[in-house]
Amino acid sequence: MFLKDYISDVYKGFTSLLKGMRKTGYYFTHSKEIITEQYPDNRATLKLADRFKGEVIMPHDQNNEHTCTGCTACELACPNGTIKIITKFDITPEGKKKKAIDAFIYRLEMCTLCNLCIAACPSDAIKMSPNFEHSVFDRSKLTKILNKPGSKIKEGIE
Amino acid sequence: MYNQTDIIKDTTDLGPDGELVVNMGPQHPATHGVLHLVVTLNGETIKKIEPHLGYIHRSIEKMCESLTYRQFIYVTSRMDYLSSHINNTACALLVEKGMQIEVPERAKVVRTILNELTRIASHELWIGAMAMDLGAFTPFFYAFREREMITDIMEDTCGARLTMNYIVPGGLMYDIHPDFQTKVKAFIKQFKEKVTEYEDLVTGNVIFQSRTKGVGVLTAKDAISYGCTGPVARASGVSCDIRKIAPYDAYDRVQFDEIIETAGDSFARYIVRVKEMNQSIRIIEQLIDNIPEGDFVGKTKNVLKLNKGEFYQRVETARGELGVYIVSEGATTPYRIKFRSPGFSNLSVLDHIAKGSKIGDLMATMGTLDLVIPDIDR
Amino acid sequence: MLSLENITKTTQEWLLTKFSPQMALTIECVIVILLCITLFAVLGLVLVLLERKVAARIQIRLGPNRVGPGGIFQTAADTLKLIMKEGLTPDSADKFLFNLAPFVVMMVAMLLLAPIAFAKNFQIWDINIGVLYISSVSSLSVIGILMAGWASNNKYSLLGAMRSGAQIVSYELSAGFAVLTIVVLTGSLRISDIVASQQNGWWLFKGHIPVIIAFILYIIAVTAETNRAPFDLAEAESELTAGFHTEYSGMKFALFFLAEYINIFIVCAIGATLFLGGWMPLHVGSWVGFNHFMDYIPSSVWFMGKTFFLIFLIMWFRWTFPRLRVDQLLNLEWKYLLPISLFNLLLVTVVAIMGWYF
Amino acid sequence: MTNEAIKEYITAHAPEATYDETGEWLNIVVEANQLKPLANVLYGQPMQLDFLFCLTCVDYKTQLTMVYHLTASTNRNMNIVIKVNLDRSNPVIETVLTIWRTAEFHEREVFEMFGVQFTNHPDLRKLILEDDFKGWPLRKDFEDPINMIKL
Repeated sequence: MFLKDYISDVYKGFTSLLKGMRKTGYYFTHSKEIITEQYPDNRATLKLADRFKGEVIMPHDQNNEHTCTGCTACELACPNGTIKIITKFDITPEGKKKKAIDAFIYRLEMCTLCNLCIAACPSDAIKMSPNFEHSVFDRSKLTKILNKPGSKIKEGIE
Repeated sequence: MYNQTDIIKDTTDLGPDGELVVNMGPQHPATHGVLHLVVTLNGETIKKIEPHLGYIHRSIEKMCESLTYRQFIYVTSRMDYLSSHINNTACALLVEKGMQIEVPERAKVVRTILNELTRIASHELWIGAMAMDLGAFTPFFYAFREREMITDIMEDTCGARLTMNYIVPGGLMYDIHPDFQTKVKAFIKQFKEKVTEYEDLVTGNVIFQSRTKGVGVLTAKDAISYGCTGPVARASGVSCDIRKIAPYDAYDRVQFDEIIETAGDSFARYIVRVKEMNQSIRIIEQLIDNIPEGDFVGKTKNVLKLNKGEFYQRVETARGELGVYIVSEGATTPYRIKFRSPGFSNLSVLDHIAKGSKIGDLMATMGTLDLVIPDIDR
Repeated sequence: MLSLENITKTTQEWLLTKFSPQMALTIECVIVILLCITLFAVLGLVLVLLERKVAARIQIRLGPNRVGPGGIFQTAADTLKLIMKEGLTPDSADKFLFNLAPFVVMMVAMLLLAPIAFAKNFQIWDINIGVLYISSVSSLSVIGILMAGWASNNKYSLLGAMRSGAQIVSYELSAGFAVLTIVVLTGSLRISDIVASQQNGWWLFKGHIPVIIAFILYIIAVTAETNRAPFDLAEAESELTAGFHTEYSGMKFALFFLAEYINIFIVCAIGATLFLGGWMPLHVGSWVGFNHFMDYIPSSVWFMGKTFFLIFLIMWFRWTFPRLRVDQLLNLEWKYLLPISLFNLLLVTVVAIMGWYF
Repeated sequence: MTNEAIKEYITAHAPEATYDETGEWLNIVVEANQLKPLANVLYGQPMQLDFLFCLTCVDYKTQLTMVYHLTASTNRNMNIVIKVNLDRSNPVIETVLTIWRTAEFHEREVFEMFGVQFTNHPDLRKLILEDDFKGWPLRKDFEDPINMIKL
C-alpha cells in the first residue's frame, strides 16, 4: 500500500510538472503570442485612449482665443495647488474694465491628474491631453503657462 | 481570549543564542515595496518577525483633514493602489451617506462592474507576484497579459490605468466609453480561456502545492482575533464578505457566492483568490448587458458639506474590508478621518503564523497575505 | 576532409618536427589553455544570451534586441559593463577568501573540461577514469561557494552558501548513481570508450528502462548540482536576495555568473556523452542512406547540438517551475531520488549480469 | 439583539455607561477604567463581540476620544461603538490587546499618532514614525514647520 502511494505520488508530481512544461513549451514555439510593445519604435502607430489623462492643456482656436474667464474655479478645486491663475483687467472697446487671465500657471510636477479642475471648469476652457512623454532635464520646464502669448478670451464668454 | 503573560512572552522571548537577525527589506525582492521585516532566525527556522512600517507613510489621514469632500477621494487611490476604484467607491459612498445623495442606477451598476474588474486585476497581479515569490517567473507575464486588458478598459473609460479617480460623490465623473461593453465582453472571453493556464502552471504544480499546503496556517479564531478580513479570513473559514453583509451599489441584485475555504493555509488563500476571480466574472456577466440608461451622476451641490456626526462605510476591497470612518463637524472638510485598511490587520498576523517555519515559507505566507505597503502605511 | 581530428594531428606533427617532444608538449598545453579560456568566454556570452532569449520567448516577450541584430551583442555589452564596474569588497569581509572564491569556482569549472570529448578524437585528456574524475572534481565547486558565502560576512550569503553545501553534497549521490548506470553497461570509465559503445545506437534510444530512469535522474540531479531553478536555493532571489554572491560586484560577480553557465554546459556535455552518444551521429538501424547522410554532419556539430538540447531542457525547467523549499529539496533527494537510484542501479546490474542488453 | 436589549444588558454590567443612538450604530460612552471590564463582558456570552474591526482616536481639542468599533463574527450586522473620553494632557487607558489581538498594532498606531498611553501593552513603541520623532501628529495642535500639511 505504501509503495503504491509512493509510486502514484511520483507519477502525479511528474505529470503535473510535464503539464506546466507543455504550456511554457507552447508559448516558446508560438511567436505570434508575443505581446511586447516596442515603445519608442512604435510611436508613430501608438494608439492612446482619447480620455487618457496625461496633462492639462488649454485649447486655443485659430484666432488664438481661449475660453478661460479666470474664475479660479479650477484653482479652488485642485487638491494640491497645481494651478495658479494670475488675472488682469482688460479695457474693452466700450471703455469697460473686464477681468481676464494674465497667466494660467500649471505645475505638471505637482499634478496628480485627478481631473477635478476640468470637472470644475464652467466654460470648458481646459481639458486633459493624452500626451504622456513629459520627461525633461530641468524640473522648472514642467511649470507651464497654459495660455499662449497674446491670446485673448473668446467673444461672448462670461 | 489570550493570556497576558503569553503575549508578553510572545513578543519578547528571543530564546537561547545562535540566532541570526536578518533585515528583510525595505529593499528586498519579496517584500513588494518597502516593507521592512526584522526576522530572527535560528538557522533556517524563523523565530520572530517584527515588521517595521512607515517607509511610505504619507499621513493620508492628516492630509484629508485639509481637503474637501471632492478632493480627498483622489488621495485614497494612492492607498491601496491595486484597488483604487474600490477605495474611491468607499469614500464616495460615505459622502453620499452623509449627505443623502441619490445615486443613479447607471452609476451604481457601472461602479459595481468597475469594482469587480479592479478586483480581478488586483488578483491577477497578486498571482503573478506570488508565483514570482516562489521562484516561478513565467506566470507573472501571463497574469499581466490579462491584467493589461483590464487596464486598457480602465484607460478607455477612466483615462488612467492605476489611480483612476473616476468615482465622485453622486456617481461617476463622466459617462462610460462607448466601447466599454464590447471590451469587457472580450476580456471575459479571453479570461475564461486563459485562466486554465494558471491551473497548469501554478495550481496543479506539485512544487507549488508542496510549497503552500500546510504553510502559514491561520485558524478561524486567530483570524477573527487579529482582525483579518478578505481572502485571508475567508480561507480560514470566516465569513466576512462585506458585499454580502452590507451590500452597497448593485451588489444586492447580483448572484454570487462567497468563497470560503477551511484549511487556512497558504494554498487555501490562493484558491480563494482564484475562485473569487471567477465569481467576479460572474457578477460582471450579470450586469454588463443590463447597464440602465440614464444619468451617470446624481444632483449634487457645488460645495459638499457633510451633516454633523459620525459616519462609517465598509467596502470589500481585493484585500479585505476597508473601513472609512469620518467625524464631521458640518464643515467642507472632514474633522477626522480614519482608514481602517485591510492590509494593516492582515500584516499583524504575519508574526503569529510564520513563526517556526522556514524562510521559504515566509515568502509563501507573506505572498498569500497579499500585502500592499502603501495600504498598510497610509 | 577538414575536421578537428586532422587539425590536431597535423599541428602535433608539425610541432614535433620543429621542437623537442617536451617543448612540443608545453606549446600544446599553452594552446589548450588559450583555447579553453576562449571557449569559456564564448560559451559564457552565448549561453547567457540563449538563456535570456529562451526566457523571453517562454514569457511572451522579445528579449534583448537592441545591441546588434537581434540583440546578439547584448551579453558582450553586459560584460563590458561588468569589467568597467568597480569591484567592491565589503569592509568586514575576509578579503583573501572573498577574492579567491570566484577563482576557485572558475578553476573547478575549467578542470572539468579536460575529459570531455568535443568531437571525434578531439579531447584534451582521455584519462582512463574520466567519469570518476568528473564526478569527483565537480563536487569541489561547493568549496568556492561556501568560501564566498562565509567570506562575505553577510547573513544572506551565509545562508545561501549553507543551503548550497547541503544541496550539492546530497545531489552528488544521485548524479553519481545515474552515471554509474552507464558505466555498468559499458564496463569502462573512459569517456572515449563510453562514446564508442554507442556506435550502433545511443544509450537513451536503445530502449533500456534503467537507462531512461537514469537519464531523468541525471537531469534532475545536475539541475540541482548547478544551482539552477527549481533548485536555485543558494541564490533564491526572492528569499535571500542573491544568496552567496550578494556582496559580489563587477568582474568577480561576472566570474560567478560565468561559472554557473559553464557548469551547466559541462554537465550537459557529460549528459550528452553518456546518454546521447557524445559526438556519435544518429544512426537508425538499417537505413543506410540516412545513416550515411548523418555521417556527413561533423561530429563536433553533433556534440554541440546534443549538449545545447540538454541546456535548453534545463533552461525550460527554470522558466516553468517554482522553487522548492530547502527541506523539500533534501526530502526529494533522500526520499525519492536516492531510493529510485539505488533500485535502478540494482536493476541495471541484474541486466548487465544476465547480459540482457545490446 | 435590539439596541434596547443591548443597552439593558450593558447597564447591568456598567451602570455609568451613557448611550448615543443618533448615528448609524449604537454608541456607548464609558469611563477609561471601565473599558476593560466592559470589553470582557462584550466579548463573552451572549454578545460575543469578537471582532474589533476599527480602533482609533479622535482629538476633540478638549479631550481625546478612543473609538472602538466592535462586531460579532457570527452576526456582522450587530455593530457597537464604544467611546472613551480621555484627558488630553495625560491620556492613559488599559490595552484591550488580550481580548482582541488586532489591537496590538492599532494601539501602537494610536500611541504614536495621539500619544495615548496603553497600560499593560507589551510592546508599546512607535510603529510607523521614526523613533526620535517628536510630537503627536494627528492631534489638532500639531505643527510641522518643515513638511507642509495645509495648503
